[in-house]
Amino acid sequence: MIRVQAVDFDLGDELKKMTDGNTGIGGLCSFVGLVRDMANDERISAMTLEHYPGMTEKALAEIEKQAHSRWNLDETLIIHRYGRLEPGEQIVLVAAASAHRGAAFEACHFLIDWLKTKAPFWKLEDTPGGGKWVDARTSDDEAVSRWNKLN
Amino acid sequence: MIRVQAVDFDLGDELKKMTDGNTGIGGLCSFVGLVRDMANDERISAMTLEHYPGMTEKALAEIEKQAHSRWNLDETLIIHRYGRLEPGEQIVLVAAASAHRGAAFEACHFLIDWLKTKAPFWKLEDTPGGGKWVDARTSDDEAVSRWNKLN
Amino acid sequence: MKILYFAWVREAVGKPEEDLNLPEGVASVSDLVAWLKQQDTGYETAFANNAAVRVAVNQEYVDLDHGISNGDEIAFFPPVTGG
Amino acid sequence: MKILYFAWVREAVGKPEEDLNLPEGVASVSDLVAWLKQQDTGYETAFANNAAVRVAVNQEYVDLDHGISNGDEIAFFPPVTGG
Repeated sequence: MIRVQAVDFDLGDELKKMTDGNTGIGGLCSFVGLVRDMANDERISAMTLEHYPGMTEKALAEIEKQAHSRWNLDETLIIHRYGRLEPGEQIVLVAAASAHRGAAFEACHFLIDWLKTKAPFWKLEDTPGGGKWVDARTSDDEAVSRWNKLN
Repeated sequence: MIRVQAVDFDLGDELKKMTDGNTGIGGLCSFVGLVRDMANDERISAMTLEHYPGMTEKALAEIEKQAHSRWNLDETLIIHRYGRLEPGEQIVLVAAASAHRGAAFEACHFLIDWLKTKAPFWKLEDTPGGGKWVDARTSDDEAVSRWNKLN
Repeated sequence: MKILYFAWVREAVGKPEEDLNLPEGVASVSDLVAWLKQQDTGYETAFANNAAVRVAVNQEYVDLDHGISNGDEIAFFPPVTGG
Repeated sequence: MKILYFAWVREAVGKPEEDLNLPEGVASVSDLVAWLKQQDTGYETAFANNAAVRVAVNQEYVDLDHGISNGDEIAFFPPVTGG
């Protein structure tokens, strides 16, 4: 399941819903991304996430589909927020449930790595020097490239 | 933090406590292990987890310490239950919070891989053919060996 | 066709979107970029370095040599930074 | 010294723990295993294959040649299967 929303989500509720009633699931791996108060040695007072409505949902659905084609998964979940977020707030949740822990871990890691390089979101950080668009990181490209090798 | 307990835990509450008030955390990775209703093509009606009180706590504390020595982590958590558990019930929770997602993912994966081969727990499965002690799996030894190479 | 701009590309261009009839002689994304740069300095700033801009046509990533036609939705934006 | 047994090792031995004075000539874990196997068939079953049994002395994993003394807590159990 994918969701793109401005409002916060309840981490416990979301994870619980993924496994409830499915006793074939042996492992649930999840990752939550949070707004940090610092970036590149500058204090961040808030962050605004812009996205491309329509394409965002298509990109996330494609990422989820890719995960299911690569691993044997019972459930996957991607929730990504947009709008203004303050330090400590949840930005994104990705999770994968499977009979086996290896698949759950790898799929979850894959979901966030792909999301970071494919899903059309952009972060604008409020710093003491004004608003700054976050630069894409080479390390994110490297992180996703290791999944391409597995194709 | 480590906890060994018979009672269930609230996944959402436990994860929330790890990040609350620490706005330096950028990522929280968690893994929950659940009782499956099947193993080796046999139906499992329940599972009983035996452990070695005293050594269990020492082993988990050592695993947590190892994780902190290998990655830059803000928080780690290991909760492992013992006693009788039914399909769908939570067995174990491991989680790692860090400024960066790579460290959170790797540390979380490390925690569960090490726990599976080092923490003194044993599973007895109730099957139609009676109680069966679960055999240690070669794949678990292989999973932990990749972390040894990183030493 | 509809053109969308996001993040600092949007700020440079000065608007989030615009409707346009396919200009004479424009057959690909790179043709469109070249044409836009002749219209206003905002586009010149936005497309000063093509390597810094990503393109989607009808919500799919494409290369600069991708062909375009009048009904298309074309989006320009920086490399993504969500997650 | 205190000896603990877990999981199927416990079931084979028939008790979860016992107190013992270090027997004459027993200096290592493997000495102790050999001595136990002479006492009762339950121990013979439990220790039929040493490779299938793990040992901890004072709650730390050790090898079979590890030395033991009277104050030690010694535990025998199968490879662990938690998580």
